[in-house]
Amino acid sequence: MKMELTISTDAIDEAALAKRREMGDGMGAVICFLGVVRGSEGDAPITAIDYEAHEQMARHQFGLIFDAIEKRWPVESVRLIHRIGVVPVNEPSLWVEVVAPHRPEAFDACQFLIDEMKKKVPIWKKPLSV
Amino acid sequence: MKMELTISTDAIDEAALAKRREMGDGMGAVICFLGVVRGSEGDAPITAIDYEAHEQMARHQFGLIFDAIEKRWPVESVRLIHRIGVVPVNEPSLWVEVVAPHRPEAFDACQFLIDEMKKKVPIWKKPLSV
Amino acid sequence: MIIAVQFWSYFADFAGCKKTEIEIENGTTLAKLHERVCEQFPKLAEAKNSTLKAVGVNYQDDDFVLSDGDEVSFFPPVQGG
Amino acid sequence: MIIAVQFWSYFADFAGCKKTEIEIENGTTLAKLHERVCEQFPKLAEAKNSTLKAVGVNYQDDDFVLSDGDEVSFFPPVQGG
Repeated sequence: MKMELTISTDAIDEAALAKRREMGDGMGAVICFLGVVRGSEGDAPITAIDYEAHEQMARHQFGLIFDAIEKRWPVESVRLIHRIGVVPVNEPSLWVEVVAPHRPEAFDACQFLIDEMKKKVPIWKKPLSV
Repeated sequence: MKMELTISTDAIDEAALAKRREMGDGMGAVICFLGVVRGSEGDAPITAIDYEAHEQMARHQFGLIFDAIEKRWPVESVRLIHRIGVVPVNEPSLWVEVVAPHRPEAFDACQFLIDEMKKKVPIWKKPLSV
Repeated sequence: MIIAVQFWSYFADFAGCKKTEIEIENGTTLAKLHERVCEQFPKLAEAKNSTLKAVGVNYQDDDFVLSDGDEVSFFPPVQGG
Repeated sequence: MIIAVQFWSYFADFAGCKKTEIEIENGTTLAKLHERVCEQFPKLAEAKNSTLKAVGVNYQDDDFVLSDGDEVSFFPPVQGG
């Protein structure tokens, strides 16, 4: 399984990511998920979220999750970008792509990846307001 | 709920679609699904699939599915493109995007949409080989 | 009255045409029309149990009563995606 | 021996620092170190039950025995995405 992980303060460029995709002839399903910063946390309006990562550990934990996916589903590739630092409202903090032969495993692997990330990958949010 | 449906012989331009996305401040999840033509049908290698649609009925049936989504989930927008005519191997025939406040409803609505499409929308495939 | 009938996907190959017209009596149901079609196009009879039936843009049940001007479609299981 | 300890997210605010060093005896477990940390930084004691603990890049259980050179992280529930 091809794996690509980026943890960076750069904005996520969906169009560029789509162009760089390479997939084999046997692959029939691509799923992309974007997690986008919403304009409120709880009831309070915010302008951005400041993401902090324990980067070295985050990379390791993402790697463990990718390995678990590779064991469980016939996924050809996973690409994941988590933006850190200040991410303004309406911009994505997370981009995940899973390429697989069929839709069910693409959906299952993508949801598994995000669920596991939310349990294990050491990244935290601090909401910012004006 | 905003709905955008395209049934066309034009190639699907993901980058352009991503750029045209508009989403409200309360939206935190975007899911895009691509269905891509694979290099074989059953055991036989193919070069493309020729998609035929009963277009008027397909539009109506997609509309019924979109209405069902709107009633069931707080989805802000659904965009769907089904390419028809000859779609070469490795190119997408289907692109679906769902924008919602949170991930669970985005995933559920997207899977519901594709499941219902595969039951009800009158589009058929004819595999082509050299 | 005359009903316009369309065949889609490989049903058009089975029937040897994409469209035809069939004359029916008032009160004819979709099931009855389907039987008439199967008599006229024997290869469609072989696929009878997996046939989907629509009137205009909507699926309809066997007991749907046809009216003048209805356009009926017969087709195999759909395969979008 | 000396253990490097890091606090992440609002645990750094609770502790008033992002990093510290704590001297422990051989055989000290992660749970024991956590208790020491909670004594030294009382606000962290309040969050004790929801604290996640890692040594290096891996989560470890309370009975993990620390070794010289270990880097220990304490942090609140993660929130990636």
